Amino acid sequence: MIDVILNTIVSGILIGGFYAACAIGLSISFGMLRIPNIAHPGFIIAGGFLTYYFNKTFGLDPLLAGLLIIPIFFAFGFLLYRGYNRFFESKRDEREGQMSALVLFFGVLMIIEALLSVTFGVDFRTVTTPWSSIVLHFGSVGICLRMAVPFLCSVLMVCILYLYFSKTYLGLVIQAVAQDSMAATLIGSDPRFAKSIAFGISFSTAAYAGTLFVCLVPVEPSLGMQFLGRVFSIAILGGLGSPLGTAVAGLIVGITESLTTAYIGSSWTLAVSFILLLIIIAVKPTGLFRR
Amino acid sequence: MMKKVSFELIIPGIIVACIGLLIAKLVSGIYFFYVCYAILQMIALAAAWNILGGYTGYVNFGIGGFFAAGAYTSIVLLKYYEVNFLVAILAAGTVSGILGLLIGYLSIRVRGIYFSISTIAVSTILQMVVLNTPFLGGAKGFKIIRPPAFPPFSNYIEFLFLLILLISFFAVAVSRLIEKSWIGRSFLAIKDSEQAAETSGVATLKLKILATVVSCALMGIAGAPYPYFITLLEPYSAMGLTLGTYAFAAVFVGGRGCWFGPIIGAVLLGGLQQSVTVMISSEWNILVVGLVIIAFVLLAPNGVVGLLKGRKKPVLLKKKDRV
Amino acid sequence: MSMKRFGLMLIILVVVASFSMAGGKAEGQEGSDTEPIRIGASLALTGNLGSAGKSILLAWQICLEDWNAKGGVLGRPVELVYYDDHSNASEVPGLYTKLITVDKVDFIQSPYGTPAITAAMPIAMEHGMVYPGNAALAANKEFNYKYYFSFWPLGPRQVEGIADLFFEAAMSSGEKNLTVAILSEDNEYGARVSEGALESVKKYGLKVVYNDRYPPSPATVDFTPVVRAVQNTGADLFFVGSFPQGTISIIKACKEVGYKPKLFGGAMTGVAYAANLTELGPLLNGVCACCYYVPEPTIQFGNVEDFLETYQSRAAVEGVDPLGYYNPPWAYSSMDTLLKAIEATGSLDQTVVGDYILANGWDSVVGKGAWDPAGSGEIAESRGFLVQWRGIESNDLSEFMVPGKQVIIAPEEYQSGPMLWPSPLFED
Amino acid sequence: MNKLVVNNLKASYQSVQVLHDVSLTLHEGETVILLGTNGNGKSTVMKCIMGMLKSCSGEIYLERDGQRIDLLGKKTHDIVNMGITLVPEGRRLFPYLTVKENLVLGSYPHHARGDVDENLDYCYEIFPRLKERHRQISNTLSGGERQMLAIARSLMSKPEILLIDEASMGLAPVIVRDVMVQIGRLKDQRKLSILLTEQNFNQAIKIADRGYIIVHGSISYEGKNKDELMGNDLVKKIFLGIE
Repeated sequence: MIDVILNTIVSGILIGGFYAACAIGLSISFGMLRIPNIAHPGFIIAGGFLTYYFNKTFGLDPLLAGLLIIPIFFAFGFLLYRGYNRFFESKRDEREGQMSALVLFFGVLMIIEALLSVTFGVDFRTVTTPWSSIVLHFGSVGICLRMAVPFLCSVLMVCILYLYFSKTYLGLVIQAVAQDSMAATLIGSDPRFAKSIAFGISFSTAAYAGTLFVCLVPVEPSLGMQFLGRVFSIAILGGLGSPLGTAVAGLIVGITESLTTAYIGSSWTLAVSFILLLIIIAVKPTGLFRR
Repeated sequence: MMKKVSFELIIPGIIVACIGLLIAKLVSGIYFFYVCYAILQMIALAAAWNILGGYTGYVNFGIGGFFAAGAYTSIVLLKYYEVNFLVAILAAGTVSGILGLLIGYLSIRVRGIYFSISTIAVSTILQMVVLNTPFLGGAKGFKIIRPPAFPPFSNYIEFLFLLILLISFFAVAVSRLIEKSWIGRSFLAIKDSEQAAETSGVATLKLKILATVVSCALMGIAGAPYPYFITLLEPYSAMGLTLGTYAFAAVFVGGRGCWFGPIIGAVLLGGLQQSVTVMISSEWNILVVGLVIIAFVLLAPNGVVGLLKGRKKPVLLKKKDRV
Repeated sequence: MSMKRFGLMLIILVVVASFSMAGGKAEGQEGSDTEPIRIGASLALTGNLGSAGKSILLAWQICLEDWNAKGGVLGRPVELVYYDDHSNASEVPGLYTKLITVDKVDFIQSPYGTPAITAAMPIAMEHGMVYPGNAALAANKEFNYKYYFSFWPLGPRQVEGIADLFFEAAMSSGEKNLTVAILSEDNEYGARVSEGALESVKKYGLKVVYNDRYPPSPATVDFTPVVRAVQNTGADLFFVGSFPQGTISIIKACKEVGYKPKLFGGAMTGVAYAANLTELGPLLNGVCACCYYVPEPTIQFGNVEDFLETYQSRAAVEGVDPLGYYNPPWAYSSMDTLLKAIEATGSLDQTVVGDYILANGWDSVVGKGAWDPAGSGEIAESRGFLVQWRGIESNDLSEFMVPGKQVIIAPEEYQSGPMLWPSPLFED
Repeated sequence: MNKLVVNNLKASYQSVQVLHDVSLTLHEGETVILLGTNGNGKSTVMKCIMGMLKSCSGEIYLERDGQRIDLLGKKTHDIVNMGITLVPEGRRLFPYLTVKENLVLGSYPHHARGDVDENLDYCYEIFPRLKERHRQISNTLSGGERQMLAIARSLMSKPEILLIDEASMGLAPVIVRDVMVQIGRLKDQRKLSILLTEQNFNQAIKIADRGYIIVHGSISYEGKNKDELMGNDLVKKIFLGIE
C-alpha cells in the first residue's frame, strides 16, 4: 500500500518537473515582460520537432540536440521581441495592448501549427534513446530514466534560471525592468535590450521543454493549442515571474494529478490543475509565490 | 425603458425575421445557408463576448464552455423531454447565465489574465463533467436526426438559419442597447479605471456581474440550435478553444467596445475562414488566416471600426509616466 | 498612417474578393461526355487527425490514377475535389453542402473519423447521395441510411467485437479464474471498446478488477500512475482501448513499472502506423492488438500487396505513413468499389449506383464481401484479427515488413501461429 | 573645469507647453538648488536632462575638459553611463528586490562595476540603516529608508553629477534634516556636483551653494549664493510666507 503511494508521488514529482519546464518560459514572458505569449506551447512543440529532426538526421542525443537549438530559439525570441516592441508594444496603451496581444499571439500559434505540419507532416513524432527504457529501482520505488532525465533537466533549468535572475547583473536588470521600467533606465540599463534577452530566454526554455516533451511522449503539430490551458494555469499558480514558484507549482500539479489518477480515477485528472487554479484564485489571486 | 426595448428589439426583430424569411424563400443554394449559419453564429458569439470583454475589459476565454452549456441544455431538453424549441433556447440561456454568475463572482477577485485563465478553467471543468456524465452523452455524445422541414421552409437548415439570424440580431441589439444606455457609460468607466469608477459612485460589482451574466447567457443562446446544425454533439469539438478564439479574434478585427465592430469582424474573419477552407485545401489555409489576424492586429489597433472612423489614435502615456 | 490604412483596405478588399470567388468557383459544369466525373470529399489534413486524413488522400489519388490510366470511368476521366476540414467536425456540413450543391460533384466520399462522418450524414441523406464511409464507429446507428457503406473492417459488432477476439484468445489458454483490467481513452472509441469488453467479460465469466478511462492526449502525459494502479490490482489480462499516443505511452509505462499481465493489449490503435511501430520496436514483443493487415501468409485479401507496393513507393515521397497497413487499403477499396459500381451500372444516378453496391457488396484490393443484412451499412463479417508481436529485435521498419514477427493468434481462420501464454512481454 | 549647461530649454506634454525657457548651469563640485512649488516644471527639467522626455528642445550639454558633449536626444542609459544620475521623484526603487540587490543594480554601468564592493561599503558606511536591512525586500522599508536607498543606489554608479528630484517629499521633518545632512556630506566626500529640486527651502538652503527659482516653466530668479537667495523677495513670498 505504502509502495503505491510512494511510487505515485514519485511519478507526480517527475512529471511535475516537466510541467515546470513548460510553464517557466511563460512565467518569464508574461510575469516579467507582461507579454501574454499564448503561442508559448506552440514554440514548445516546435522545439520538440526540431529536436526530433536533429535526432533523426544526425543521430544526435536529444538532450544534446536540445542544447543546439537553444541558440536558434534565443536569437529568434530576441528578434521577435524587437519586432514586437517596435511594431506593437511601443504603440499601445499597456492594458489595451495586452488584450490585442492575445489575438496577435493566437495568430502566431496558428502560423506555427501550419508551418510545422507543412515541414514535418502531421504524424506523431517521438525520440527514443538508449537510456529511455532503463528503470532504476530504489527499494520498492522504480524510477524510469525516460521520466527522470527530463525531470533532472528541468530542475537544472530552474536552478540556472534562478541563479541567473538573482545573481547576475543582466538577470537582476530583467527583474528590475519588470518591476519599474523607468527606474531601470536610471541605473543605466536599456530596458529594450533587457527585455529582448528575457524574451530570448523564455524562448530557449520553450525549446528545451520541447526537447523534453518529445523524449517523454509523441507530439504532433496541433498539440500546442491543446496544451495551452494547463501551461498557463501552472504559470499563474506559481505566481508569475518566479522561477522557483513555477517549479513548486509544477510539482504540486504533478503530484495531485498522479494521486487523482491512482485514487479517484484517471478520467478526472485533466480537471486537477484547473480546480487547483480556481482554489488558489479564490484564496490568493496572485499565485502561491509572488513576493 | 419598455418603450425603448420595443423600439430597439421587437420592431427591428420582426423586420429582420421578415428579411430572413425572404432570403430563405429567394436563395436556393443550400450552401449559402451553411456559410451564413457559421458566420452568424460567430457574430452572435462575438457580440456576446463584446458585452463583457469589449465594454468592461474582462477577457473571457471560455466561450466554448458557455456555448456548449447552451447546446447541451437544449439537446437534453429537446431529446429527453421534447420541449418546444423556444423553451429550449430560453433554458440554454438560463443555464449559461447561471454559469456566468459564477464567473461574475470570480471577477470580483481577479482581473486581467487571471480572469481569462479562470474562464478556461471553468470551461475545462464543464468538459470533464460532461465526459463523466452518461446522461449527457459522455464521450460518445449525442447523434441527432434533424426533424423534417416544415412550411414555409423547404429545408431544415433554412429554419436554423432564421433562428441563428434572430439570435445574432438579438445579441447585437442587446449589446447596442447596453452601449447606448447609462450602463454602457458605466462599463466604460470600469474599463478605464475600476477604482475611479467605484469611487465616483458606479456600482462596479453589480454591473460587472450583470455584464458577465448577459454575455454568457447570450453565448448559451447562440449554442442552442448548434446540435441540429452539427448533428453530432460531443464534448471535444463543441468545447474546444478554436470556436471561442475565432469569435474573440473577430471582435478585435472588427473593433472593440462598439456594437457593430463584432459584426464587421465576424463577417470578415468568418468569411475568410470559410473561403480559405474551400480555396486552399492544405495546411496553408491556417497560415493565411493566421497572417491576416496578425496583419489586422498590427495595422488596425482599433479594428476596422477604428479605421472607418479615421480617428487619430489617442496618445496615451503609460500610467507610470503620466505626470 | 495613410499607407497603413491603404494596406489594410487592400487586405479587406482581398478578403471580400475571395468570398465571391469562393462562391463562384467551379459552378455550372454539367456532365458532358468528356468532362471528368468528379468525386468530392473533405478530409482532416491538419489538426489531430491529419495523419490518417493524409494517408487516405494518397490512397484515393492512387485509385483515381489507376482508373484514369485504364481510360477512366464510362470513358470519362475521374477527378477528386477535396477540402481540408482541420479535423473539426463543425466545418464538415458546410463543406459537403458546397461539394454537392455548388461544386456539383457527381459522387462523394466521406471524411475521416466518426464525428466528421456523422456530421456529413444528414447532408448525404438529404441529397440522396451514395455515402461510402471511411473509418467511423457505428455512424449509421441512429440514421439507418440505406446508401451508407462503411469501408471499415470491423463488421456489425464494431470495436466492441475486438474485445471478443481478445478474451477468446485468453480463454483458449485453458487457464481459469482470470482477472481483467480495462483501461480506455475517454472518447467515443474508448467508451465503446470498454462497453464491449464488459459484455465479453460477462460472456466468458471473467472477473473485472479495474475499469477506468484516461483523458486523451495531451492531457495525460505520464501514464505510469494509471498503469501502476492497474498493476496494483494484479489483473491477469490487461485490455486497453487507446489512440496512438496513449498506445505508445501505455506500453512504455507497462515496461517501466514492470507490469507483466498474461495477456496485454486489445484495441490499441496506432500499432499499424510505421512511426509508432519503429518507435516501439522490441517493446512490442508480447503485446497483442487488433490489426487489419500484417504480412502473414494466412492473409489472402484480394491484391492488397500490389496496392501496398504502389502506396509505399509513393508515401515515402509525400511524407505520409510509409507502411499503409491501416487506412489506405480500405480507403482505396472504398473509392474503387464506388467507381466499379458506376462503371458496371453505366449510370451516374445515385439510387442506381447505391442499389448496385448494396446488392453486390464490396470488392477491391481488400478482397470482397457483402454488407450487414441488418442494414447498418457495416460489412457483414469482421475482418479484424489479433496479432501478437514476437522476435522484434530493432526499431527498424523492415522488421515489420516480413512474416513471422506479427503472428495472428485469433480468430482461427487467419491464425498463423500458436499464441504464447503467458505473453512474453518486452522480451527480445 | 567641467560643467553641465542647460540653455533655452523648452518642453511640452502632448500639446501643453510646460517649460518655456529654462537656462541653468551646474559647475563642478557645486550644489545647486532648483526651487519651485508643485507644478512649475522642476521635475520636467530633470527628465529633460536625463533624456526621459522626447518632446524637449533647446540645448543641454556637458562640458568636459573643454569638449562639449550634447545630451539632448541621447538615450537615458547612455546619459547614465556618462556619469550623470538622477534620484527620481518618488524614489522608484525596485519594490520586490532586496536592499542589497537594489544597490548592486546601481552599479550596472560598466565604469562602476569594478568597484562594487568598495561602493557598497561606502553606502553602508554613510547609511548604516541600509546595512542592517540589506536582506529586506525594499518595499517593506520606511519612507526615510527608501530615500536613503534611492540616493545610495544612484551613488553606486559612481556619478560625477547627481540630480535629486524632491528629496524631502513625503518625509517627516526630522528625517528630511537627516537626508539633507547626508547629501551635504556626500558633496564633500565624493566631489559630486549636485542639482537638487526642492520645495522645502529651509532645509535645502543649508547645503546649497546657489540656486534658481522656477515659476510657471521659466527661471524667474537666480541667486548667486546663499545670502542672495535668503534675502530675495520672491523667495520670501513663495517659500517663507513673508509678504
